[in-house]
Amino acid sequence: MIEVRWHGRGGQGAVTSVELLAMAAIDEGKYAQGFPSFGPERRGAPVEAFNRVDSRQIKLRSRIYNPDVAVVLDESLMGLVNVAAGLKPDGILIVNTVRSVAEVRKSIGYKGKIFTVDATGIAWKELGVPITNTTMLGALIKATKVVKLESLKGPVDHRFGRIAQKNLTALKRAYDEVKMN
Amino acid sequence: MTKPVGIEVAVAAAEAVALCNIDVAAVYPITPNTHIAEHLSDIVADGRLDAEYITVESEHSALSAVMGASATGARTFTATSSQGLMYMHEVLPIASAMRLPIVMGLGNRAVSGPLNIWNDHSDIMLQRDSGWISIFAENGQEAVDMFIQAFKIAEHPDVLLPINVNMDGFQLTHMVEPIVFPTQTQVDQFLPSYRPFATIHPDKPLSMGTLALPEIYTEAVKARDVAIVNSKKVILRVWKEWGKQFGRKYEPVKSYKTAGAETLLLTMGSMGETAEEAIDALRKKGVKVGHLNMKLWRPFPFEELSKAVKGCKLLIVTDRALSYGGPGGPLCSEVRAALYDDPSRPEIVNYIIGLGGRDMRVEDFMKIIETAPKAKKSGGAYQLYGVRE
Amino acid sequence: MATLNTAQTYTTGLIQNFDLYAPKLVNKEEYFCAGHRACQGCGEALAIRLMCKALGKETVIANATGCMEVISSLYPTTAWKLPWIHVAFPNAAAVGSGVEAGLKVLRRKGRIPDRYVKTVAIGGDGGTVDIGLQALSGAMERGHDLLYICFDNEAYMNTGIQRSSATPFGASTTTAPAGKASIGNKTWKKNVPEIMVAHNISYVATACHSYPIDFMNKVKKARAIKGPAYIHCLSVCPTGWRAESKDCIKLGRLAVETGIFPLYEVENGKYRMTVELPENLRPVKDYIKLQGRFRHLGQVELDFIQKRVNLEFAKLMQKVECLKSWTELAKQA
Amino acid sequence: MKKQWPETWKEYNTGGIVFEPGNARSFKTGSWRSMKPVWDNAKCIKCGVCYLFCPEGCISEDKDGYFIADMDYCKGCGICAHECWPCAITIIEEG
Repeated sequence: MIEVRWHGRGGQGAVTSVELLAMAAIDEGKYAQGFPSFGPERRGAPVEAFNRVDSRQIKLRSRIYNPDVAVVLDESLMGLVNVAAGLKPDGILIVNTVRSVAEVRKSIGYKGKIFTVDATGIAWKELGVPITNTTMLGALIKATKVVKLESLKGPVDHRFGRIAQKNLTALKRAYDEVKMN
Repeated sequence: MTKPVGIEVAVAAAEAVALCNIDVAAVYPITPNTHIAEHLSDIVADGRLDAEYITVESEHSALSAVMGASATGARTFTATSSQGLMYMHEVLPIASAMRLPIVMGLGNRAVSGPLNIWNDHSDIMLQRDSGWISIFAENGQEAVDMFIQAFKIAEHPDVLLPINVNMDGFQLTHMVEPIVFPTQTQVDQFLPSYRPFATIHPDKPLSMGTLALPEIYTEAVKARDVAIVNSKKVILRVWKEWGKQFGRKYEPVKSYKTAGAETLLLTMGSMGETAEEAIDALRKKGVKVGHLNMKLWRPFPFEELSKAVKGCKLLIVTDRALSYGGPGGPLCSEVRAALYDDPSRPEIVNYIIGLGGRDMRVEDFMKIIETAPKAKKSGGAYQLYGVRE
Repeated sequence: MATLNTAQTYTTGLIQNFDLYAPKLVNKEEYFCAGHRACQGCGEALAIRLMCKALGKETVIANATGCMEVISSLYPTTAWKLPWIHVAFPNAAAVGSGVEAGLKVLRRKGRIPDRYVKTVAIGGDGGTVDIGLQALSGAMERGHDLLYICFDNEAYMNTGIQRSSATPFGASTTTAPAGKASIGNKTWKKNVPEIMVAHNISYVATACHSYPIDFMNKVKKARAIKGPAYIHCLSVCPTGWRAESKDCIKLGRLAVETGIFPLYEVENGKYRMTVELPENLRPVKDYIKLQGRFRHLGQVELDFIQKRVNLEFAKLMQKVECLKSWTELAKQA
Repeated sequence: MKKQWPETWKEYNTGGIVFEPGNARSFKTGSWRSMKPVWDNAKCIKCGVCYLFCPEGCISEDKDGYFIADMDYCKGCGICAHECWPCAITIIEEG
């Protein structure tokens, strides 16, 4: 089972990310959960959202304390919350940033794998807005192989309708451009 | 059978209600049931369901409006949580007294104060004695199935009672998970169209909601009690039929790894599956422990519970609500009362868990099972698990 | 032995509005039957009876808890010949909303006969202007095809004459009693018809059973509106007002003639007096002296009431004279 | 004599519904009366004001157009007598 924790700010669409990932995994015949942090956070506030993906039925309904993967939609959160808290030592941290992996590692001190991608840049270019939730899904898929890239097409179409293609383009670019160390 | 789709449970619940082709819905927004209200209104707005959706100004009016609609012979639905259910309270027992087969979705949530929007069962427990049939979903699939079953149960001529389908707020309502939807044809086959026994219409004028003097009130109470007690037969029949048609089994008390179990853990609602992970872990260690999950709360499944606990020595009852100054959690109180006359009854301990969204991990259930034998067993003892002293 | 031979010495020219032989023309069918257990001389029961005649057979009634519900529906009997539903005290308007929605959708889906049935919600003053105000506001705002009629007897009579927000200034009630330190109820009656006008509904009227033809005409007019409508019917309660049963009709008439409860209707924002009153209103004293609930009032309070009644009446007349109907306004705008 | 109450809970109608509209007529409120109205048809102008104002709805027109009260229900409130223009109705003590 893979457990993912998403870090974003209220309004950045972290909840949409977990929905899309869960839907894609379920479409592949896997078992998955996607859920928000059940809080009263409003636009701008740091929020979390979660995924569990497994090949067998998931019976856990408790929170996720030790994720395998942490995804940071908004780099400015890194000074505010410990995005690596509880992250498994051999886990994966994926950050939306223009900084290099080495710089990120230095600032956060996390020993596991770190991936970086300029998701904001991609989102500005492809979507015209700095909303990085779908873009970061591309980076996550590349980093984890939790679902196939093409499995996102159905959920993204369903969710975004006429702007689905733009989102898929951004997602694919992040998939291609994500850097690892 | 269609393949599972990833969908938020509250949204799936609204889809299930729409599959039942309801005529009138009245829902007032409240966290965490709001997504049912939103999605149902979407379905009506998109023209996928021909229904009147009344955007009422309060939960009191929500239930009142569906009662009025139900009296005309319409198939009706409402949904709420916590304070909303409390606000409806006045009307709840009237709906059952008037024998209106309304289906209500409950996204269970703690009750103020202090204000808390997260999950426990305080809201429904405070409405326990309203004369409604009450069933609890353990996961999203059960929630979807139960909504469809609910209409069939409530509208059965031998029942004619309102019913609430309980699903844990957030833990279920806000969870995207795999759900298998029956097709419209399957639902239409399973659920006959509603044939009301009496309707409010000038063609046959009648008076509904009459006053009962002391000379008749007791008889009115008895009639309703008999109706809800007898509803169990219909519930069991409907569940059996569901199992046959859809392959998913429903029982008033679900047993998990109970064979040879000396200790049983009883839960209600969505924590059951997490608890089962604890059971699996302990069974691997050789601990003789099993799990029971109550799906039918009203009418209380006396026989099924009695049968399910047969042979066990220790019964750990977990409650998601507390009766202040009383004998503990309402579930445990009733379990104790139900088993009191059974000479071979197990020892019973009561843990109040998961209040107001307090998380319960597999380790927590393991800890409860491991420490329960040392816990005080008699005299209405209970403890609030995890409380900081 | 003869008592109480009562010529109509108190009426003025106003009574000419009452068509002498009109009673002969009203619907003879009784939909609210004898055998109900209202007090002797109950104005509210009379008003209900008249309402039913005006509404006719194709009607469903949703009734709030209160005197009329209690006296009419003791199981296993009912005084109602119209289909009738009672649920609780604060929610007649909400129940009515649901009945209306149910009838509408079932007719659309062909599950009930394809003809129009009117939904009418009724309640007393407590069930309307106090505990039921929220449900009423919601139902009117949502635009249901619902007629709401408030039968206002100016206190919680069912529970024993407690003060409501419809209780008039100076009335002694069991929760706002007159005493050495109190003149009784200290607030002016809440103007709920005006609150209903503010909901932008196309028909609002005040009425009183003492003007039965006027009342029934208003009910018929409101019934014909395919949308929300509101009628506020002053209903004399001889028991609660500490008056004689026989004076029931007379008291209603005096409430109107003194300007305390003027009869008017508001159609699409246009105010119209349906019972014209002379410029010099009858002194309020004529009305007040007949009722035990005002017995304790002195000249100071009477003067205060007279002044306030004059003011309220002037406010109303200003609306009658100045306000144009919305249709007219729309043409100008 | 018709039973006033159902004997057992089984006879209590589902939901407490009363299926016979207007069956409150079985309850005779005439016993509440201590005074009763008497019509003097010589004075009656057949206007029907008494009929219209009766809270019980127990006054009806006879075949000659005069009005009579059904004494099974008349509670003796006196409204009819008080409102009768030509003073054709008198209220007298019962008995």
